[in-house]
Amino acid sequence: MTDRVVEQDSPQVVVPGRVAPPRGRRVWVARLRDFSLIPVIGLLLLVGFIVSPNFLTAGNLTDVLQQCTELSLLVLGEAMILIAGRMDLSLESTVGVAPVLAAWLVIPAHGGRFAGLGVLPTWSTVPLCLLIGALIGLINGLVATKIRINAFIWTLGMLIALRGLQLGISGGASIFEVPASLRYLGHTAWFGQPASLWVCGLIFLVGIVTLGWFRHGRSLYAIGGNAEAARTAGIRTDRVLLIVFMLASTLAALGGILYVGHYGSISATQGQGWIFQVFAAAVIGGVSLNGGRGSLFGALTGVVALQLIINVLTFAHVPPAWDQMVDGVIILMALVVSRFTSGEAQD
Amino acid sequence: MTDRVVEQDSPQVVVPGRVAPPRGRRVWVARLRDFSLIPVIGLLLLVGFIVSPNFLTAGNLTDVLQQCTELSLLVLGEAMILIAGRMDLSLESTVGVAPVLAAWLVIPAHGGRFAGLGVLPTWSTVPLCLLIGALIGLINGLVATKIRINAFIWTLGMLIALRGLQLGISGGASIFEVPASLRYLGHTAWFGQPASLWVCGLIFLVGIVTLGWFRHGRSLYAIGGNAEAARTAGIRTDRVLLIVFMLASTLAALGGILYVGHYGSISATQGQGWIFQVFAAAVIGGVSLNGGRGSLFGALTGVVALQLIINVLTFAHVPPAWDQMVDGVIILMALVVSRFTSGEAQD
Amino acid sequence: NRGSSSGSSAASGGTGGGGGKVGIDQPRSDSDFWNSYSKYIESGISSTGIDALPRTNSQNQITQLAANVKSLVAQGAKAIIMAPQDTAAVATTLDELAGKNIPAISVDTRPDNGKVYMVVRADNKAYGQKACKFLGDKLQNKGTIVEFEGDLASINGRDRSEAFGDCMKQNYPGIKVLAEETQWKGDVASAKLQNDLNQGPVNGIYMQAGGVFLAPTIALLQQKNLLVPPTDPKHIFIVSNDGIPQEFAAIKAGQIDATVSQPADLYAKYALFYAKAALAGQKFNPGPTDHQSNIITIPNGLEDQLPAPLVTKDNVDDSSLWGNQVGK
Amino acid sequence: MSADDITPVASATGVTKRFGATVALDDVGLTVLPAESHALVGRNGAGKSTLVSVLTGLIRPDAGTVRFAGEPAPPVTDRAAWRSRVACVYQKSTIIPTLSVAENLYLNRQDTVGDTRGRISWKAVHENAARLLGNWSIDVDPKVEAGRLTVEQRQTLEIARALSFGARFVILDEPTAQLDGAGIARLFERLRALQAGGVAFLFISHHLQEIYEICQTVTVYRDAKHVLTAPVAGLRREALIEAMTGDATGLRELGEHAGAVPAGAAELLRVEHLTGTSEFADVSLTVRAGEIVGVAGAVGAGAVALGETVVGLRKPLSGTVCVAGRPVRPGSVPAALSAGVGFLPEDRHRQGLVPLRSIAENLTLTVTDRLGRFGFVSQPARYRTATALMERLDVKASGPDQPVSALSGGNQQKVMMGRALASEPRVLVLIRPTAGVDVKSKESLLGTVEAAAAEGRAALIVSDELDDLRVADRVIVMFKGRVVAQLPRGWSDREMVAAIEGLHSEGTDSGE
Ligand SMILES: Nc1ncnc2c1ncn2[C@@H]1O[C@H](COP(=O)(O)OP(=O)(O)OP(=O)(O)O)[C@@H](O)[C@H]1O
Ligand SMILES: Nc1ncnc2c1ncn2[C@@H]1O[C@H](COP(=O)(O)OP(=O)(O)OP(=O)(O)O)[C@@H](O)[C@H]1O
Ligand SMILES: [Mg+2]
Ligand SMILES: [Mg+2]
Repeated sequence: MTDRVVEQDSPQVVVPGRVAPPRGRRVWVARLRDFSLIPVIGLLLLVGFIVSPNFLTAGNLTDVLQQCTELSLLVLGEAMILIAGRMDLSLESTVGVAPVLAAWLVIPAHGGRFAGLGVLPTWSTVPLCLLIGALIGLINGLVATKIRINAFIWTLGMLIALRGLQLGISGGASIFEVPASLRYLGHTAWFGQPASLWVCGLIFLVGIVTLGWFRHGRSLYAIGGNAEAARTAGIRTDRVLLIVFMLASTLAALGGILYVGHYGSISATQGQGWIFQVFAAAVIGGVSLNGGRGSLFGALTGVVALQLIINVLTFAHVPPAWDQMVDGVIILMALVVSRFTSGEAQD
Repeated sequence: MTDRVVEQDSPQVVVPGRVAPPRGRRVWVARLRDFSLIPVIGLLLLVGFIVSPNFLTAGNLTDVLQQCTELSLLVLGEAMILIAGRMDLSLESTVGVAPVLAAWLVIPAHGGRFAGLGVLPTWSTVPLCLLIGALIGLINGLVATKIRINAFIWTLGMLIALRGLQLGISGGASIFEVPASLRYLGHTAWFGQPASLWVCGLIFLVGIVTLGWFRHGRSLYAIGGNAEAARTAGIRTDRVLLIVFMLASTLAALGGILYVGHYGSISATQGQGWIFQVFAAAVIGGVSLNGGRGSLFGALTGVVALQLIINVLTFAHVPPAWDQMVDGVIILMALVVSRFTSGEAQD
Repeated sequence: NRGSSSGSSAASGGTGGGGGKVGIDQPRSDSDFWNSYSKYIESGISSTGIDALPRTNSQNQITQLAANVKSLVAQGAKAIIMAPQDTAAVATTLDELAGKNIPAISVDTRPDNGKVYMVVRADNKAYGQKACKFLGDKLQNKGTIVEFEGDLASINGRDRSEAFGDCMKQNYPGIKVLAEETQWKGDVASAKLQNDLNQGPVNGIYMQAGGVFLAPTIALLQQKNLLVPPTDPKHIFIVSNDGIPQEFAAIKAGQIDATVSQPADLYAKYALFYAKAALAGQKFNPGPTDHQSNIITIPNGLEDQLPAPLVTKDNVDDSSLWGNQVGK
Repeated sequence: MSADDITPVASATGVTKRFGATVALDDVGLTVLPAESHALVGRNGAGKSTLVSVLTGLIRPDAGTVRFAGEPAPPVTDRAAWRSRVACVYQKSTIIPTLSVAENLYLNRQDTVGDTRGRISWKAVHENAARLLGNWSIDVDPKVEAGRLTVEQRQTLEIARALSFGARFVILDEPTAQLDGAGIARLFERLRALQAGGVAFLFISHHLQEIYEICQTVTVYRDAKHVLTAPVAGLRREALIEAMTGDATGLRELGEHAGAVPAGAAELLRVEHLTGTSEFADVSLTVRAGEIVGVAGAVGAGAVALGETVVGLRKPLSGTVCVAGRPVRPGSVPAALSAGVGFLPEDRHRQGLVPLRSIAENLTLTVTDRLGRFGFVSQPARYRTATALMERLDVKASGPDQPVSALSGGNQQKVMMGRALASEPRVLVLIRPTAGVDVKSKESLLGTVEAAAAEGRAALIVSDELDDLRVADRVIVMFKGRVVAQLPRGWSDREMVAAIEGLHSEGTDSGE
């Protein structure tokens, strides 16, 4: 973005009156940013506990976590894209369209309520779905890096077009007769806990480690911080961005798969409206919209905090007519708080 | 990848040795940007004419323009904010919440289906509605300039919270019994044409002249182009931004008033989902998401082009299941085209 | 049955015997219809003395519905009333409830899969058919009808569209139907109607949701001077769907001709009735009921098909219609 | 100074300004007399630009007062009043790239041009702008977007704008950093003319010879404190440098190592018939181990483009680049890096630093693959590497963890040099390595280059700063995209300037 370069002279937070704190402190502050939601989560648990005795139970907390799983994969993808200095709004449509397209290619044309093409074997549904996700990411990535259209507006267009594609193929109906393999992950349990929890946990672990300690992961921060500098330092920025877009969309497709298992069918509205939550979670989790800052751990705490807020609100019995408002106000408050804990002035 | 440095378009990347472009040509290109949709609109009119003999009639074209009016006011506001280098997503909620709040304050508590507070006289509904719009803009502006939270994420939160406020007050119902004054503008006709057309025309005229030929209007471009530099040139950037946010929200409230008159009630979903259209219209109309570039005339052609696309699609009888997809794909194509006519590489 | 379940109340689950809390989820708070429903539920709770947990709102999202049901169960609900807007994706939630022997009553929609104790809904196909018959007869099998469909993603909308379309094709082949998808949005409907009017005369309109389409349609027709009495050949016959008070007012004013009353009051009344019955362990059989409806068997349970009367100028003052009781 | 009775055009007394824990100005003062050219010098971070912000009303000092012509300064909110008293060319560009050149010239006063009532007359704006641009011999259409100007043209535009206000006091913060010799000469000519008309200047530069050329008085700041104010005429260069650095050792003469490159030294960089897209054509050169070769050229000569092509930032039309005998894939930075090229880009802000990240991360950005296996980046290894580089380059910072944006300009430039050296390259390509860096830092940076050459590396310095070129064993001079001369060590300034300006006749080409 144009003004980003201009501001590079005072990249820092030109809040007059700030200066680099002495050694050590600074690291601590940077860390603080990633952990700033931990006390908030603690507070939410406490409020929940006060509000209802049924809140602080293993069962409810597992449920809350499982409800996070699908969204968290999108947040993970979006956080990577944001750290690399771009955006992707179309993830919310990918959640729905990837499973629908995969099912359409696999389900036979006759016999069910939903007439697919049946051109591919049933076992291929899951890989197909992920592949479609990757393909969508490839398109977005190519447009962002080669044609160089602003990712925000392009992916906004993709959001509409992909949702339209899903509507067109499914006729707007939820698809119930999906191959069992598509349902497996979101449905089954491993070691007494939902498999989706294990899967997301593992993916986040890999993500956190990669972005924290591996060369390719670190390069996202360099690209988001100053793409031109990253390029002169020999980072293949376009290639990395392409891969990040593809990964994020693939994760969104995986989120779609978990959703299908979790709720039993490919819902016609699967993912619709999620992008608001995705951005809110990433930002209150400390990921900067200007790129170059944030961590996947922070993003994870963002998702969990948002889901806990909703859960606590349910237990607190906010009148139905007002709960969207309360939800919005709490997000706004979280933004203000995270503005000050991160100390980053945003333009 | 490698040719990015030499890429002509990013203004920062100035390579010594590159000679300034020949006189004249460039100016022409800049103009082109503002008028680039005119041929597209011509093409749409032609296609419409071929598709149906009823398309190119004064009646239909007036209808198309009237359907643009409410949206066009939002686009005008958004274009100003974008030119000044910010964003406001909450405009779409202001369209609904401002009339609802105004009606709530005015309509008496008893007698109708919708119980208001009735604390203010009926004549005040319209001014009140505009005032509420201005107030919302004030909040957004203050947050953007003083607390300095990224406008995108903040107004995303506001979008949710304001929509929630509307739901809470209206109970989710459309409000039918609105004061006649609230309905007047969107409903009446002046000199044989809908009043809303005259109003919007006038506002756009004022806007185009202000942004083109007045210092205060020009300062938006300076702020969007390089806020720091604008400040050194003596422009009160924060104040200007504040005013722009307030103006945009007031225009959105006015759009809400036109809507109420046009469609006869305060709809529960008034404005919902519009922000996509607003951004699409502004961007294909040549307004840069990076700030500092674009014109209100261009934005206006953007709205008209979008509405014409929808109109032509209706006349062409695209199957309902596919029209959202077709709509999305056309927007994407428009983005690609405007990327090349504007010649601006976007990051 | 899910491997993972909310364990907190599994132990306390069991065959509901006589009493217990009822959990009620409201599908959305942004429509006239559902807000009326919500009011009837409220008054129904106090008049029947049902022990209801505070209601939740799933904002038209299945994920939210699933989460709400879990929290209701965690709070000790022994019966659940819901109105799943996504009839396919609710299956797992229903399975879970079945696993805990918690009966589920589904209002307005019929879940595709998963056990339900009772579906309480009006027959959406009948809505479409009634509107079709009314319009077809009035237009005498000729002319053009614009149909405002809802959202493709809405099953009730699809049911109405299908029934209306099939009926028209079979019984009134002389009538041309322009089906317009509107995403339940008034401005979209208005714009499309405007286009259709520009393409030639329109003789009838079927709108699938009065709450959304009524005001924009009347406003547009007024602007175009098309709001004329039935005696005028330019008159457009309008059938709406919902049965809200504003539609009744419009019928009385001669602005529209009929509406199909979607019984919000009966939805609430019988949802609570069946919840109570479920807690008492009552069983129902298919067949006619004492309240002019019919219970039919569906693959995953039973469905009580409530009557949905067609309201015209002749019966618009009938005080038994729910729309006439609002605000009284 | 015997001017006690003259009212100064501007004076600052007791000015203190803190940024958090940093004291940027500590009780400093400055007095500029009418028609005086007053130099302000000091090392990077001494507080010069901060004083400029105070003097132009951009920031309010924590303590102290500013007066113009004896009157107290207006409140900081009244920008118009400030602008009527002082005009300024800021160190940071204040050109708005998306607006036309004409509008930039009359920014926020467009409606004062021509006789219009509140409305802007674009015709008048364009006409007046064309006239002004003509005066400054900036040959561009005033309607062109300013973002399309070259860096030099933009700098000239800033200067033209500042001088067009008709203010009696003008501040120029490092105006010459982006200009080539001819541009500087033009600027000085104009300054002298204005000065003769009674305009006073505050002039900031890291090029001390410029101070001697046009200033009468010099003020030195060091570590946010005022050190000295004296007439330029009586002040020896050594004394000035000592005042700036607080160190009596003075500067080492550059280019003194002068050990001739051994005849048998391996040829590490060979460029053959390299032709850029439009910037330069058919350039061939070689650099041997231990050799430093300078490439000089004015703005537009294609020297920078040549450097960027060698490191893969640009793709050439034709020609080859070989490192240690092996051809490098053209147009690929990673290929150049792995072939053993270290690179210091022209603009550290745009192409070099990742401002949010730590010094350590910036220093090791190009060598992450060496800090651990399988892409793993070992933090201890990163710290070790970074600490070693910081010591070697004498980077002043609180530690490798500090964000690089918190460093002063000179230290940031050292980090860039460290990044170029981190990969232990065989060939160093440095583009304007000492831009905006103070004299002391410049010396130490160039010293590093000499040390690297002494270790057996080859270095290519692309620059038009004579000081940079002094360390080179020979200098290749480019003009309008072609090599026009080669000067061995020992050239005189005049000779070099003439060559850079294209006055060197073909015949004097003094190759080996
Ligand atoms: N936004 C709205 N405002 C007013 N009334 C609405 C709105 N949306 C729907 N309705 C009315 O409420 C009734 C039920 O609403 P609902 O949203 O459940 O539609 P539906 O077609 O039943 O959807 P689904 O199939 O998802 O259940 C519909 O008959 C419609 O007339
Ligand atoms: N906005 C700011 N926030 C925090 N610190 C600042 C800010 N502006 C300047 N500083 C600090 O104040 C000190 C003085 O900076 P200043 O820019 O005045 O130096 P300078 O003498 O102009 O240096 P140079 O020669 O590199 O231009 C530096 O340590 C700098 O880091
Ligand atoms: Mg429904
Ligand atoms: Mg400075």
